[in-house]
Amino acid sequence: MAYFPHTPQEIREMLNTIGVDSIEELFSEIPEEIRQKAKENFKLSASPSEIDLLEEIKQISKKNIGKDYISFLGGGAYRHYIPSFVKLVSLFPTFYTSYTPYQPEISQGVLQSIFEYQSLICDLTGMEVANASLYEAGSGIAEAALMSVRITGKKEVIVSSGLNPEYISVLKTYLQVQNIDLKILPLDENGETDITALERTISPSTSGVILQNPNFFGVIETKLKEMETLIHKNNALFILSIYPISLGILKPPSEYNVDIVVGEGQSLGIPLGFGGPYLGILATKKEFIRQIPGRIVGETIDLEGERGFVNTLQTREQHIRRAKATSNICTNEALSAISAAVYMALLGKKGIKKIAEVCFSRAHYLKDRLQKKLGIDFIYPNSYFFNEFVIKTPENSKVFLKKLEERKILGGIPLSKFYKEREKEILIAVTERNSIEEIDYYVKSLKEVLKKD
Amino acid sequence: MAYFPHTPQEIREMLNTIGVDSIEELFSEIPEEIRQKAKENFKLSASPSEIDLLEEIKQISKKNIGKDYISFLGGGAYRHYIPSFVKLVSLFPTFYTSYTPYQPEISQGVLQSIFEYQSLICDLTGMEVANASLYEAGSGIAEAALMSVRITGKKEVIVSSGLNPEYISVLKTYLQVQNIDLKILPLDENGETDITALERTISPSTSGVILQNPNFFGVIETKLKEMETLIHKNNALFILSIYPISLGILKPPSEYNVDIVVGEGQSLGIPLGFGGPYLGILATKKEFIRQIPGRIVGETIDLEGERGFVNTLQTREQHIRRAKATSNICTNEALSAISAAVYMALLGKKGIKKIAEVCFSRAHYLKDRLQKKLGIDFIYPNSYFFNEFVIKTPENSKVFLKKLEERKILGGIPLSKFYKEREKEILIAVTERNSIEEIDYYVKSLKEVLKKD
Amino acid sequence: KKIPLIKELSNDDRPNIHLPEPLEEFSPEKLLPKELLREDLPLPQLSEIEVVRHFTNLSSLGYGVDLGFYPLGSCTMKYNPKINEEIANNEYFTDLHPHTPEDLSQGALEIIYKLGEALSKITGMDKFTFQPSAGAHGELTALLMIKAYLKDKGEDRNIVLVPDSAHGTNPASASMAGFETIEIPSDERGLINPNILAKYLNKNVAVLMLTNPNTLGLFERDILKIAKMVHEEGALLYYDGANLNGIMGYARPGDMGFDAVHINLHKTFSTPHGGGGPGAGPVGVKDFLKDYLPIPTVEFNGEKYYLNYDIPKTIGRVRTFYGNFLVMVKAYAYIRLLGDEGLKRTTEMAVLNANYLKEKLKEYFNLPYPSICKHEFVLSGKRLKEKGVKVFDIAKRLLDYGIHPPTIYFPLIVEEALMIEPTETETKYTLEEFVDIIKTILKEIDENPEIVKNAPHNTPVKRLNEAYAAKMLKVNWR
Amino acid sequence: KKIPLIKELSNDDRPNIHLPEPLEEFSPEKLLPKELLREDLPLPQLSEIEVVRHFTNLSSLGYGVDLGFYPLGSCTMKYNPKINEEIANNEYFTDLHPHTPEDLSQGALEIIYKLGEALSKITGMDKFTFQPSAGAHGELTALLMIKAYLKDKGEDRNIVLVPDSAHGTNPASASMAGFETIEIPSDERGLINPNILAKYLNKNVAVLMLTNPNTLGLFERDILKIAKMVHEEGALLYYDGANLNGIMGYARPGDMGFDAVHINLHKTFSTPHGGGGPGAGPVGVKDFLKDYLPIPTVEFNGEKYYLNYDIPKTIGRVRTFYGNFLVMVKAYAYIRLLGDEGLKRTTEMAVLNANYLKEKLKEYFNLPYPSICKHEFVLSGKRLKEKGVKVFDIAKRLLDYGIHPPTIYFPLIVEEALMIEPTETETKYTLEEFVDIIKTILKEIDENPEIVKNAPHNTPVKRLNEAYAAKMLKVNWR
Repeated sequence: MAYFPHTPQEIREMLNTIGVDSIEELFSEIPEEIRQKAKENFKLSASPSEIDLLEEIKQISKKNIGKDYISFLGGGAYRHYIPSFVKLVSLFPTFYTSYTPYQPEISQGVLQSIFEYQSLICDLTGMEVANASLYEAGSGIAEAALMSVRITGKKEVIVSSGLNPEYISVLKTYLQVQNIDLKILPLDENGETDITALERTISPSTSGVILQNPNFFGVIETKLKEMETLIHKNNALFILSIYPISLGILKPPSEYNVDIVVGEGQSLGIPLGFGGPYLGILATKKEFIRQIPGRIVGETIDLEGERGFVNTLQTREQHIRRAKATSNICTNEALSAISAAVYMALLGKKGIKKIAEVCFSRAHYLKDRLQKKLGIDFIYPNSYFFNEFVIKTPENSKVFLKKLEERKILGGIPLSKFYKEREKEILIAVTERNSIEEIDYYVKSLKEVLKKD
Repeated sequence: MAYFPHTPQEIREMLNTIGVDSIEELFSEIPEEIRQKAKENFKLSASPSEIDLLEEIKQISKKNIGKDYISFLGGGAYRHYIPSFVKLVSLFPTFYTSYTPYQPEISQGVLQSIFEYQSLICDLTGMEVANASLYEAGSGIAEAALMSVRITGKKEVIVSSGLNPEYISVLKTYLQVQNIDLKILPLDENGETDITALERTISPSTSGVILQNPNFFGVIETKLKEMETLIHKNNALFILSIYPISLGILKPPSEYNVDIVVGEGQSLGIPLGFGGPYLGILATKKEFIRQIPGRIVGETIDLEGERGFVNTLQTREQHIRRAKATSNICTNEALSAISAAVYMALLGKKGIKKIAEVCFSRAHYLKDRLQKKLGIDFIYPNSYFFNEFVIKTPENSKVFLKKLEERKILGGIPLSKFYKEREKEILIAVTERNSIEEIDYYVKSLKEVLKKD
Repeated sequence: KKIPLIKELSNDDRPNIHLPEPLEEFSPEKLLPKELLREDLPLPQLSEIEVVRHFTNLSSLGYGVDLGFYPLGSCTMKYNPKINEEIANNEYFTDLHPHTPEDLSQGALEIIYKLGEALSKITGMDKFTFQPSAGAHGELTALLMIKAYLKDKGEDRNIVLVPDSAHGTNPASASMAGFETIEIPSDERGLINPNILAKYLNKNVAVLMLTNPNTLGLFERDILKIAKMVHEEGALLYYDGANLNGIMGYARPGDMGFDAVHINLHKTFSTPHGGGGPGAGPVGVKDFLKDYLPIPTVEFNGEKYYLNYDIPKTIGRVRTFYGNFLVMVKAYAYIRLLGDEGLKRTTEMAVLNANYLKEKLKEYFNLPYPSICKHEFVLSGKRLKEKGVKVFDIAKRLLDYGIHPPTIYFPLIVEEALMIEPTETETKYTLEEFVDIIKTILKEIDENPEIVKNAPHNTPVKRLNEAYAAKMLKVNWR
Repeated sequence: KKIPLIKELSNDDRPNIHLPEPLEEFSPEKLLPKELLREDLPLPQLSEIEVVRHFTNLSSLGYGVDLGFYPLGSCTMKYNPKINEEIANNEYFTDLHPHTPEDLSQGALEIIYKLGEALSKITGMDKFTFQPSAGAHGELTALLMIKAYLKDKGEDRNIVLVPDSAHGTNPASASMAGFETIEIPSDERGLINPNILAKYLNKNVAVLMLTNPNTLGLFERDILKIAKMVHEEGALLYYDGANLNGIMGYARPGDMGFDAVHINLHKTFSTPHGGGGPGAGPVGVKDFLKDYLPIPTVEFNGEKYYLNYDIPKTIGRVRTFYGNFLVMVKAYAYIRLLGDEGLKRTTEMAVLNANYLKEKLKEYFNLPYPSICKHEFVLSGKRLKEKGVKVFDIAKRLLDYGIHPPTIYFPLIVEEALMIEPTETETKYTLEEFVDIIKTILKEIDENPEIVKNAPHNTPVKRLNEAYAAKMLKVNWR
């Protein structure tokens, strides 16, 4: 087979050198009982030719017919435009076929790219340091929460119910086993985190407070400054989950004196890919650098004084510090981080701002049409939003969405998926990949669906 | 716009350095009348965003619905499997974004790859030298014919009507202006080149005789040896057009003492691409090397005696020899040649043989089914063939094929496209990309179509 | 040729790629209060050609499996078949939103489901989750499940046992799962010895985490006895799947008595490692742990595939969505292409290559554990210390010869360790070339040790000062 | 690191990629006589990993626009937008058989048709054929049409006039089309002088082939007069489109009086050159030549696109099928993306860059033609000869600085010519860096000429012996 280069003769020669008679003999120390069971049960269907395999999996892929629908799905993963070069870079052999850069002298391509990724994330968020990536936002937020616990020495985390419900679920999983209290704040009538609830809940025992902006319901939090004051008054850390593209126009976390920024980096040039691989962003203040989980690339010099890059502060990491490491993370999402760096470099300050403006303006155009043409009810009509908002449906949202699916539209995410009580609400996202024609078609289709009822 | 990096300030500085006031001034020597006409008439539709452009052209591409049909089209372009790495190589930046290797010291990648391409073509055909590519087979055959004229000093070319009719058309175009006689041989009842006709036609004035094997009707020529004797007896050159994949099993041209091998290299890992870019193969005997058109890469040594590769015998070429060059060819199909080299290296001797066997055996399986199950008439029932054959249709072949198209089958090429008299014949090709299921479906569909009539 | 930082090339007035224009009427300036908007976005601005050249040139400073030998122990840096990239790079996978309704994403669900079935066959486990994004994430996930399971049984065991040769992720994951770690010393064979283990087993032990073959490349031959002892004590046995490449077709973790396993798809199943990720660390468990799997799992009801959120005892989620799906596609393609015979052959050739290389190299180093190895082996370079040379220096000198060095200084129990994993995809010629280079370097050490101690010399940068980096902490270009 | 030949790695017993199996029952051995079958197929046999590493390593020995500056005069080595690759790399284009019925390949026909429309607007010509596969092929095609046209008119003109600065393809194509070539000397301005031209024009002249701007980068400012003279003599005017990048939006060949043009899509329209091809050389003609176009042309009847084979006076075919279609897709995408404004800007920036670089470099060389240039300019290095250094040496030394040299020794009318075309996609910084490197090299010539004369030193191989290659004629690995 293709991936085993040896000829029969070479195999014989090698066995001779080793001093055994057969390949089987190389496995003789494995107890017979184990080998026998493997022999009997290790069965997979016969291997097809490359041609048949390509065809077989292509046929399976075509069952993902939703890919061809006009989509208004968001909720933590967004359909953004990915420039061609971003895709090409992820096929550069030295990037995708290399391991973690344990040998920096032959890994400067990966290392400098990640250093630039870290720097670009700092530029975008206003923070001082970023790590070389976490898996994705959900586990990233859990890491940030644990980091706040390590830094403050306290064991109570407060989270807004504006946080993506999947992230909250991950947070619960991670914190529970550490006996860290998790308190959840309600939203106010505008869909913003209820600041009076925060005031009631927070105390000097609080290690960190986690907010999301724009929050899961698309709402832009307007009292971040006030909440920051509350948080820091209690010597807790302010953790904010962000949507990187929104920072093309929204005030950066640093201006709210956020301590740890986390976020899903998928919007920065990473394909939707049915949920992964994505990219966990984590950025913070320099004072917390020794509590950062995962890899960090730093600048240094070589023997001749030339600039170079290495993994640094490795004593925080599992392969050195083992049980006392800041995290167990080892394999991260380096290639996604490189993609994000290429994306940010290609779009640049003008491009990311423009993408953000296009998302914003088309989402508001849609909302305007829904409001003025169809009289749709909005759940948070008076809130500010970036590119996502919640509407009320006249019937069960899943039934309603099915009707749109008949028109080849993925009309939004039914919030009942996460909140039983929100069974007539859908979350609608608009990006620059939704053309005006698509948006108009959506409005037209919604109108038809509403009329029918 | 994206591809002009200058800032407005840089442009001002540059204009200052040049000593002009405006960009317009750089064009002042162009007569006003010309500039005015350009201003009025140089109009193209406004440029879309990258996102819209991708979508726009994707929509256009989808109109090529034939791509999704089960295809039995051949006739000079074949649907062969292309291993993924072949495609990746054509995106290696130093391969696809470089010019012709005029500076060999920084072009060893391209040069060695092409040297290997030449060598692999020699291995496949049995010939001694190959050039670094021509555009495609049609013009390649014309170049071979001209080469035979240069070598023999005679001006009469004989071609079998078994040659692809498009190649014959190109040949006519090229030879006519050189006042070279072109004589065409008929086929015998088995679809082979009529050897008695050759005997009658050939004379000491003949410069070259062009045959194709398997010929356009899929027929394997069985009297190549006899024809070779005739050709060489008349001091003419024997030119043979080949289908590279068929050489996985068929006797190589060298064994028939062919003088110039030409052929369409598309089957060696080049996509169908609606007809191009393809790859013109030309291989010959070493004694004719100085009459070869186009580029040749040769081995040499550098100042330190290390092996390296350069374009050689450049004095044959247009940039040196101008009007007296062996051809006007300059830009060729280097990247296609590299793809072909990667393809041949990846498949290797076992793989190319196997692909040839699969094509052969599935084509014969189809013929067997058509014969035994449907009683189809074959035009050349007693001939040998590789993977292509001609059947008789009960009605006008285009009408007949339409019925198959309704079943999402491209059933073959209607020969009336090239030969008015063959209005009830279609040429059917089978490759390794036609699965047995596809072939069975074809038989079933043909059966239905036949029944209906 | 030095490559500048993007920032150093930036100019705010550089042009931008062709993007759509926002709708004036609905601009953020008009619709949002000024205090929500940022004033400046201090990102660099470059033209497309500059960005393309920057990253293209950067890529030329690197190394990868596609360029040469990469015997990095414990990392299974085998060749990544290109067909997998083509298969995964399909818009019906890459452009599929994770919230697409189940009916409209049946293909993706089918791949996940079928990959689970295949991994179950390969490992002898009963059910898999694909949420974990990497091996360490899988470890954590499994430990959380075990913890929940024990808690359900009313047990409050807080100890995780690991061998002293274990991967660093094992204790780190144990900590994250709220356990304490205790290390068990390996015996003189380099193995877990049931007699030693016995001293560590007690009612506080929740789980024993093992890699088998272990990080010395040795098969834990007492595994059945170990499993029995662990289970009799009421603890569970966990399989760190990093070394699965050494036993496929010959031993299945499930048959050895393991209760939970994780698998590194980016190691055994040949999805490329991407300079540090993404990988994927699916976790497989025996039936009795199924009820603790993270939500959602992918199920098949005979007609369609669906996401099952109804797992009452679930530990919850360990990440958003369903895992690193595109990595799964590649692993699935790889497994389909090889089939059981191919996977077994994978292991055979990996073990053959490791033993051959061990045989060829053993005379030049100390070989602390001389028995037949599986897919990797560990040498000690301690005898070189007297010449003032460390394995670190040898590693750096290997770079000059265009080869990626083995893992060094791991496992921790071997002094001056060189951990070598050639993988099954390497030719005999490559192995022998490696041996020759090692011999050359050893000769250099005798004749001209400075050339080794100051290596590398032919790399884009010379030996880098890691301590200086940690001191400067310049981790961003500002 | 030396890279062996594939052949040197080969072993007949190496495994093969996973291919389908032939049907035993229908094997060639059973169904063909033995004398038709080959006994041995002497191709190499390698494993996949070896092939991948071989070509990946080979690719690291090269250079390209994506790596750096490539001021190769007359070649227009501009940046190739990556979006074009993505657009062309679409299965509905790549996997479309050229014999697909018209109804089922409307998308491909539409692209060809619309590209023709766009090129007509850009050049001021009336109709295009896309069969020619490269510029030289386009020249030949056009000359064949002109020949047929003249023959129809009963004229047997056999002379093609070209300037002495013309591309070598011009006379070579003329020969292939059965013409004789006569060279017209350029005047002291580097231009075709109507007074000189007059001496060459007569009833035997079929066509004057011009590049405008010419290969010196100068616009033929007397072009209207030239056109008038040529046409009055009954001859035709042909436009070699290699330099179209210097005039878009400012001058159209059709408006200048040209009767036929070819365009190098791989130059002006930014399709990558692929290390020597594929390119595409579509030919556009004025109405009176339309009837001679090769068959088939692509037409639109208001409802659908179709292939027109019904051109009674056609010269026939110049190649199989319809041309280098995938190259056309990229050119079409490029033109759509830039629009008229972008293409005009292309020319403006190309001309700005050329003049800027000329201004910066002129003091270091002879500048035989000092007027404002278009997209390129030519310097002479003749004053360096007294130092024993040729422009050849400078070119080789530029390689050491990681830059592709300009075209040298062309055009032939300039002694020790350096023909420099920076293109519009280069930054000011890159141009200035180039000037600095040139200055450094000139300083080296004064201080240490040997380093220049023996250059290059930092390349994968040292200066290669071209004469030796021509003598050995080892053109195959046997």
